[in-house]
Amino acid sequence: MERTVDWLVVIPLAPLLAAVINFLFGKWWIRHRAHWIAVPAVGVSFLTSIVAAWTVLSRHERLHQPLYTWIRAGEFHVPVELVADQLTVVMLLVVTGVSFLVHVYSIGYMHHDPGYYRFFAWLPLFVFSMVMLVLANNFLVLFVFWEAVGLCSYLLIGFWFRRRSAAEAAKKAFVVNRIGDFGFALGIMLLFTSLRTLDYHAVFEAIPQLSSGTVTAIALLLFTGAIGKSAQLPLFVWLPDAMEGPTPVSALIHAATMVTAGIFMVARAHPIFLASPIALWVVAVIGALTAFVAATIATTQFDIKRVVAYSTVSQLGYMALALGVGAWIPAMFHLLTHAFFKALLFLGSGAVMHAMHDELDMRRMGGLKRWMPLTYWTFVIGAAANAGIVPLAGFWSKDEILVGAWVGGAPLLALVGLVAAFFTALYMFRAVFLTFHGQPRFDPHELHPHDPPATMAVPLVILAIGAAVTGFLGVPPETGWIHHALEPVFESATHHKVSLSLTLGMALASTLVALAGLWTAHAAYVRGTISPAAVAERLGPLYRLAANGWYFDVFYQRSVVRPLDAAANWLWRTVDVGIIDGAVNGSARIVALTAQMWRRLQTGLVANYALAIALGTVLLVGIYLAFGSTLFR
Amino acid sequence: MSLQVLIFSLLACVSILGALGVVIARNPVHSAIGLVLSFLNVAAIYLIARAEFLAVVQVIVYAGAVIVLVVFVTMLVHPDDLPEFHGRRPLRIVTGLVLGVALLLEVAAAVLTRSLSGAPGPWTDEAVAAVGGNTQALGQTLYSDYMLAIQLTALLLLAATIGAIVLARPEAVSERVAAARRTLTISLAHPRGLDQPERPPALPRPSDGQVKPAGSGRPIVLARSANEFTEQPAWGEWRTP
Amino acid sequence: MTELSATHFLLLSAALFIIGMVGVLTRRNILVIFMCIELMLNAVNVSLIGFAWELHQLTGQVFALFVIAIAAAEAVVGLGIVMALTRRADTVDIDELRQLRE
Amino acid sequence: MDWQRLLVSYFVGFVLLNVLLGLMAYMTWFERRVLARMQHRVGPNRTGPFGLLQPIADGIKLLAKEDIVPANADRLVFLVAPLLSFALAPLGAAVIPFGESLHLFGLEIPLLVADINVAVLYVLALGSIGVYGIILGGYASGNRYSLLGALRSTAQVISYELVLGLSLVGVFILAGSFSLQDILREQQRVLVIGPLTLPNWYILSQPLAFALFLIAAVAETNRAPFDLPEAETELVAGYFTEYSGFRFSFYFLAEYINMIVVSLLAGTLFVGGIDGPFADGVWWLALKALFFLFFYVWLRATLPRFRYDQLMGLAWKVLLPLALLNIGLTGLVRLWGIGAL
Repeated sequence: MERTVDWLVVIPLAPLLAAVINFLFGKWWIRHRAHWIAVPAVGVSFLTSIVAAWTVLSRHERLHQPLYTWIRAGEFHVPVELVADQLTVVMLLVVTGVSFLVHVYSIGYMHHDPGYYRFFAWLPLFVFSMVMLVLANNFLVLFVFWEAVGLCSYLLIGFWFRRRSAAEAAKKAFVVNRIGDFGFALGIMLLFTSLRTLDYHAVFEAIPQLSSGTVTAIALLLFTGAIGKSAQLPLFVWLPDAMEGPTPVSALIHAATMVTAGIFMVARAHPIFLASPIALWVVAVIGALTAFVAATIATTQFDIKRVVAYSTVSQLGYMALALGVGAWIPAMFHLLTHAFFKALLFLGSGAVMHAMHDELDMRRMGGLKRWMPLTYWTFVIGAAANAGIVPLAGFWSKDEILVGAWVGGAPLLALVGLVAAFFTALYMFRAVFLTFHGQPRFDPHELHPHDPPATMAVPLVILAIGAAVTGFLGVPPETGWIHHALEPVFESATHHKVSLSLTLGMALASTLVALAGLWTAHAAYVRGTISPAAVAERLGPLYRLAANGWYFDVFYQRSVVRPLDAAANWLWRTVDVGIIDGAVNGSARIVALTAQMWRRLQTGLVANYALAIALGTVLLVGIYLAFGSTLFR
Repeated sequence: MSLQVLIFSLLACVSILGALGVVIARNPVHSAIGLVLSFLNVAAIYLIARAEFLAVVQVIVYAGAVIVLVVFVTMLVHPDDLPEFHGRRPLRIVTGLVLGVALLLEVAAAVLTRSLSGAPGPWTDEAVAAVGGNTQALGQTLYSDYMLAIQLTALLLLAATIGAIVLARPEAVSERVAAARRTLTISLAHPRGLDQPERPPALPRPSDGQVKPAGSGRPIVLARSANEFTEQPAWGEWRTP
Repeated sequence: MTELSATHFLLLSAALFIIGMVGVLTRRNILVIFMCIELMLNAVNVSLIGFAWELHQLTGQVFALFVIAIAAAEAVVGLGIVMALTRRADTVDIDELRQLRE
Repeated sequence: MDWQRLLVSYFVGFVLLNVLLGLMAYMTWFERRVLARMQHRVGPNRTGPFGLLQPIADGIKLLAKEDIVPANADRLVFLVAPLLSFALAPLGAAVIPFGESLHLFGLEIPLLVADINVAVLYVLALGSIGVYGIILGGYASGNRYSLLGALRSTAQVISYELVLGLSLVGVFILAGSFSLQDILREQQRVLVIGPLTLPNWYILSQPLAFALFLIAAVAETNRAPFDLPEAETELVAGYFTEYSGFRFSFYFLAEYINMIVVSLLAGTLFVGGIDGPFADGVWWLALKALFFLFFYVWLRATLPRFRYDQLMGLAWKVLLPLALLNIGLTGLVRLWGIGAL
């Protein structure tokens, strides 16, 4: 069932207008009133999304709105059309809802920033791009806005561009994402050359005609894009560095929305992946490894935002694992719950930073519970949800992923996931205990931590409620509300029968694992029965491996950046300066030498030049009269 | 000889006399008067050739604006003693005259031995009268066949206006800014605008004003925000060096 | 020569043009040279108008109009340069302005 | 060549010139009387009834005075400059239509000297030539005050002439012609809008242009409050400081003739010229011109003088943009066919 409507465009248009207005008039005119434009615009977008979601989910029909034809060249035909189905509206709700809360939060957080208007121009621009990405109906439009969100991410990571580290982080995010996007673009081109269309529906219907090799290539190339954007294993290095951006940006872009674009894209293109078991297997393995590796790294970090960032990478790994084992709905379910609790964690750490005057190191915090009870409780809810403690959101979705992996024919990967879950609980509660418990490790006379103002507190509370209850959208497992809602999208996917005993067993196992992590963290950082230093000592190389992010950055630095640098240097010093400049300078020198001889003619007297012109005219006319005309003949 | 030729010859003679006055007069203002005289007579000749609009434009633009501007500048340049340097370069005068006479002879020979050959165009007197007169006919041609040329000319005039304003400006703002830069060091004191992620150790907070002498006696201006010294200047104050 | 024809216009044009040219060649005051250039431009207009009249064309008038517009632009910029020159070098004698040599 | 026509034109021109000169003389009387009444004085009332012979007495006095030429003046230019001003002033009246043609002695006598295609531009061209009288006079005096006054005046007149010309473009667009007769003919049409019956005077369709024209015309004729070139307090008397006797009177009278011509022009361009209720005719034009002349005097009695930079700023920063706006609006209206009303 499909219905054409004309109000769908409001969802992207409102934030776009806000962005344009703030960008054009922000600097001179709007300045510190910028949020009066951005926040209502995103609010309108959110309300429209609710209407769209209600329409789609209650009537089981797809909405679409043709806008215009972007490219029309021969058979290459790209219409820009907004389409909203069940998958889309779930994403829309997440994107606009979290965006709205983050916008409200930013009013307080960015209050004294000189680039206030700039922030409120780029944030709505991001919302626009993300919404368009979600609403796209073909791969090219998807790709364009895929790049657009990358651009917004770049702009916002480098928001404090005067700080060198921020500029570098922005550049890194941009370059690393380009690697993934390169593969993505190749995938789209391959898709077009083999099917002559990019429209979702047409592509999915035509997939069975393709050879399995082509489909695998397409699927793997598309997944390359997802690896870059969703920070999967080899290319996750940009996400922790992206924490240089303002915290609301981290919460919105680098936790809740943009990084999940890769997951969304794979889910959107699930018919392609379903046609290629190899690709699915690659997705699952990469996802599981990412979940595990990032979780171990997070355990060793002391920067509170980096802990949360690695946690994001880890959770994205879970989602990829779910996609790979064919548990599409659990993947989207986890995306939904993750958006809530991870945005909450980021905003919570933002509140801590705000209170601690931009302090990020957990070793210089401690005991904050006393001064910031609201932040503490919301943060604990987020942490518990992330760690998968019953009955918070994370528990239900993560559990479903593990069950899906078990029955999807990858029990080993499910076990890896369980181990990662232990680390998840460990690092999350490590962060909570280091930050909020124990004695303050800063000077309370100099710093006076306090709970944030209302504009920041209200989003925290709303997100905390969301993190606590969204899990029940998926209760009872396999037949919850979310499953019914998303069923029509994934009807082509195979369904596994899940026995009740397995569900219960897995739930019990993961709860025990999470509690073990919690207990370990408590023992190490509250009671002190385990000395973290001693453990680190004992583990030695393993600890250093994790603490240095598994040496991915070092590896890239040595194997990619330095050789490229050296090559560029060689090109500059030898080829450019030596050969090209040499040739240019040489010819210039020859000209200069000859010019030295000619310059005697250059008297600098305008009169002489005029005389020369006149003389030339007389001569030319004379020559013409004498030889060119019939005057003397 | 018809009356038309008589009038034409009269006007042409005065016009040439005016032109000679331009070259011969020692005083630039007298030159300008000669030029105006020449131009007015040429305008009258345009009337004979049925180019009424151009005649009026000739008077308004050439005589009324360009030459007035020249006279204006002449007076602005040296209001008291207008320089009179005619010649003192006999060789140049002789060369110029010889070249002039040569060219005149050549052109006269060419013009007098030739007659005009070319297909007459559509704009006979009747055709011009039919569309309402010379101005209307010219307008129709200008805004149909020469639309692009008109727009380019408009652009050229705009560029010339801007160029003249820039040339005639007494003092550039950039020079003032450069002068300030030579004596002041501008530093950013905003914590988020700094290179290090940590907050800088207790920056001097001048309570009594913005300027505080630094070690070498060079004053340091502390910016209160990162944008304070990077803000675009107001319109009209900016000029690239 | 009894009837008015384009030849008359051309002769007048040639005379004016050559007077202007001689002026440019012999005078030293940059302002007078400037006026002589205007005279030469005007001479060109005379011939254009003459052709237009003889051939019943408007193209000549159109071109004359453009010449006038360009002359106005040239005057504005040229006089701006003269102002800047006098402010900088304090002279309007072209024999003293020899920067073109460098 | 139609000799008869030429003669008739010459005759009309002769009559017109003499009427203008007489009017100009009595304009001085009119101004002094009105000014005096406004300042609670009596004004000239001794020479003849109501002082009506005062202008004649003044004229005799000025003609009889010594004609002084300063020692370091540029003699020839000094002598010619006021003549230039004076000679050019009445020429503008040549294109103003004073009514339909008259039939006398079997001859058709048109009530205007010359009907030329570019009449309004011709008047503007005269104005731009008129500048030379001022600038050359100021320069030739060999006096710093005169030169400064001349420079100021030139800059002012050029600037305001631009505004004057541009303010008229709206009228040209509506009338589709530069010819004053065409413009007049257009205005003699009757405009019927619903129950209203209005004359098609351009003051109704071009009010902004009319205001701009009025302001620019006052500045163009160097009258108060734009009489900077002759500001006694700053420049002694501006460009005619060194002039005396009848040469001074030439400048003086040229100003008054210019006022009359501009008033006639305003009357023709904006308020329908000879068009009026009951019976069209030259009396209506005279009445309208008289009102504008009164307006001139009224302004002089009321407003203080502008400062120089304010004067130039007004022209370039206020009036010129307004004139351009008016052109754009008129063009759009015409383009959309509303001008066909």
